[in-house]
Amino acid sequence: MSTTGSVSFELRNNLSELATLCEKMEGVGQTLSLSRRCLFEMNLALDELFTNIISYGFRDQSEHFIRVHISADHDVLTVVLEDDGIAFNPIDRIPPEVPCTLDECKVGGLGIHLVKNLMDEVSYERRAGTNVLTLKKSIEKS
Amino acid sequence: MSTTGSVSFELRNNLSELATLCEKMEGVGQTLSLSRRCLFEMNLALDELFTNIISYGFRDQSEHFIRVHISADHDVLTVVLEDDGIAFNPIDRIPPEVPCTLDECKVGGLGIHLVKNLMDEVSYERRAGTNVLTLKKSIEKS
Amino acid sequence: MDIVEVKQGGVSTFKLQGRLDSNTSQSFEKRLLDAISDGTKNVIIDFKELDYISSAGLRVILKATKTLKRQDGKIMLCAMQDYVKEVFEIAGFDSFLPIVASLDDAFKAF
Amino acid sequence: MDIVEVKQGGVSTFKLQGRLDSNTSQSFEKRLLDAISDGTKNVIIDFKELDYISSAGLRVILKATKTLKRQDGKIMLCAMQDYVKEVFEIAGFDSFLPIVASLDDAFKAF
Ligand SMILES: Nc1ncnc2c1ncn2[C@@H]1O[C@H](COP(=O)(O)OP(=O)(O)O)[C@@H](O)[C@H]1O
Ligand SMILES: Nc1ncnc2c1ncn2[C@@H]1O[C@H](COP(=O)(O)OP(=O)(O)O)[C@@H](O)[C@H]1O
Repeated sequence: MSTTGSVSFELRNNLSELATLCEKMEGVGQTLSLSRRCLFEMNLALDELFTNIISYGFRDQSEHFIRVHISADHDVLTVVLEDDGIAFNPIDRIPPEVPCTLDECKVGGLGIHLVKNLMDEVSYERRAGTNVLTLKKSIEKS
Repeated sequence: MSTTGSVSFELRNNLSELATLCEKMEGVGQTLSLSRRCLFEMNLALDELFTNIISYGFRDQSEHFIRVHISADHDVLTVVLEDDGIAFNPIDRIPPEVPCTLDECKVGGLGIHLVKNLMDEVSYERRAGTNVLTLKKSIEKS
Repeated sequence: MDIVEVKQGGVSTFKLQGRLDSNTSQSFEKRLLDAISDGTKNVIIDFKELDYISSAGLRVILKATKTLKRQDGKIMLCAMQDYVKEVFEIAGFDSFLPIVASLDDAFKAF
Repeated sequence: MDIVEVKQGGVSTFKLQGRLDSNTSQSFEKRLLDAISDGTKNVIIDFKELDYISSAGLRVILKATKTLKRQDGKIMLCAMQDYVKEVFEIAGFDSFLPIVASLDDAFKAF
């Protein structure tokens, strides 16, 4: 007997909203009985993408909203992130060389690499001025 | 900016499932940022109805599933409870006399009274052998 | 649910912690009725750390109150969260059950 | 995030508690680099009570490791939750950063 459901909310483009994201994800995790590891991996992927959107997505100083839609069905968790920042497809990024030595290892450039590795599926679409990123991950129950 | 969402799950007709219900509701409360009072009132109403279905709804000894569907939209929380127990419309029950003196006060008969008072709206339908009870409550944000 | 029972100056205080629901009300009922049949006449129930009560919990308190009254005893309830108090009000129990703000106030009533 | 810093036998241990993310990584970076510029050469980072790390946290640890190496220092990481360790593995940091099971094991390495 699986729990199905979905939730949608918006976050302002401010790093303080990471706490809101984390709080809501904890609620989702509890409702869906997600394992700690699964919840952690979801949180991490969303954190990286959200932080990137805030850091690189906007050229003006105005307030923007990042829309988050999470749904659970048939043991698959799907997250859709929508932002009206500059067009950016993270899938196109060339991954950093892994593993590397300390000297080769550059500071930074790990966020998207983590996202791709933690999620089972990542797809991108630019739709009417909006970046639409869809993440899929199979749910391990705790 | 409100959070919208919905979740569906099933509970077995066993009192131990009250803990599952409570756990899932806590998750919902956290995701929707419900106030403690609002979450408490939702939990109490669902507890009373769920306990009644288990106690009075089934004449056989087999396992039954009680379906719970919760949705939040436009600051209204809607909960639909479905069970395949004997037809029972709680709205028809005559409420106990309140307030009463200690001597007049009968032990029992408070569950449905609490539900009606804690929810803004309660409606009942018998649909193809299933009791469908719909509860509505406006969400106070914490 | 945890129940801490303290006897002091002829008064038995039951401090409730956690959830008083259909899974836990029976053990509370037994503790209360045992104390009363052991001769306790004055009872305080301290709700300070009680997070949750359902009609199963109300039922136990009503039963104990009726039993105590038959033996000329007295019950005081104290330190309820506002939403727990609301449950007593909806049930109409506040019209015959004394509910006070603090444990101190409850003691003073005896 | 809370950071508890302990100096003992020429080794500075940083016990991390809570979340190491983009909101908290800067204060941790400052603490680490301050200790190194004060002459600390041997550093242990104890992850036992760390619940969360993001790439912002990895970045700080990489920077500190590079700085320490230039000064012939040494860093040891210990007691990670399995899912925190996974992050280091995906990043490939486990190929040049020593990650051991316990604080004891970390001390023994100096
Ligand atoms: N939403 C975005 N909009 C524009 N550019 C982005 C966005 N997200 C990431 N980038 C670019 O991709 C790069 C790699 O991102 P990431 O892998 O998260 O590592 P880091 O943020 O540490 O550089 C960033 O440095 C940035 O140039
Ligand atoms: N799901 C149900 N199916 C059949 N009868 C029910 C159901 N729920 C409640 N009832 C009947 O309604 C009565 C009142 O219920 P309630 O107000 O919860 O108080 P209590 O359970 O203490 O009697 C019950 O005693 C029972 O006879």
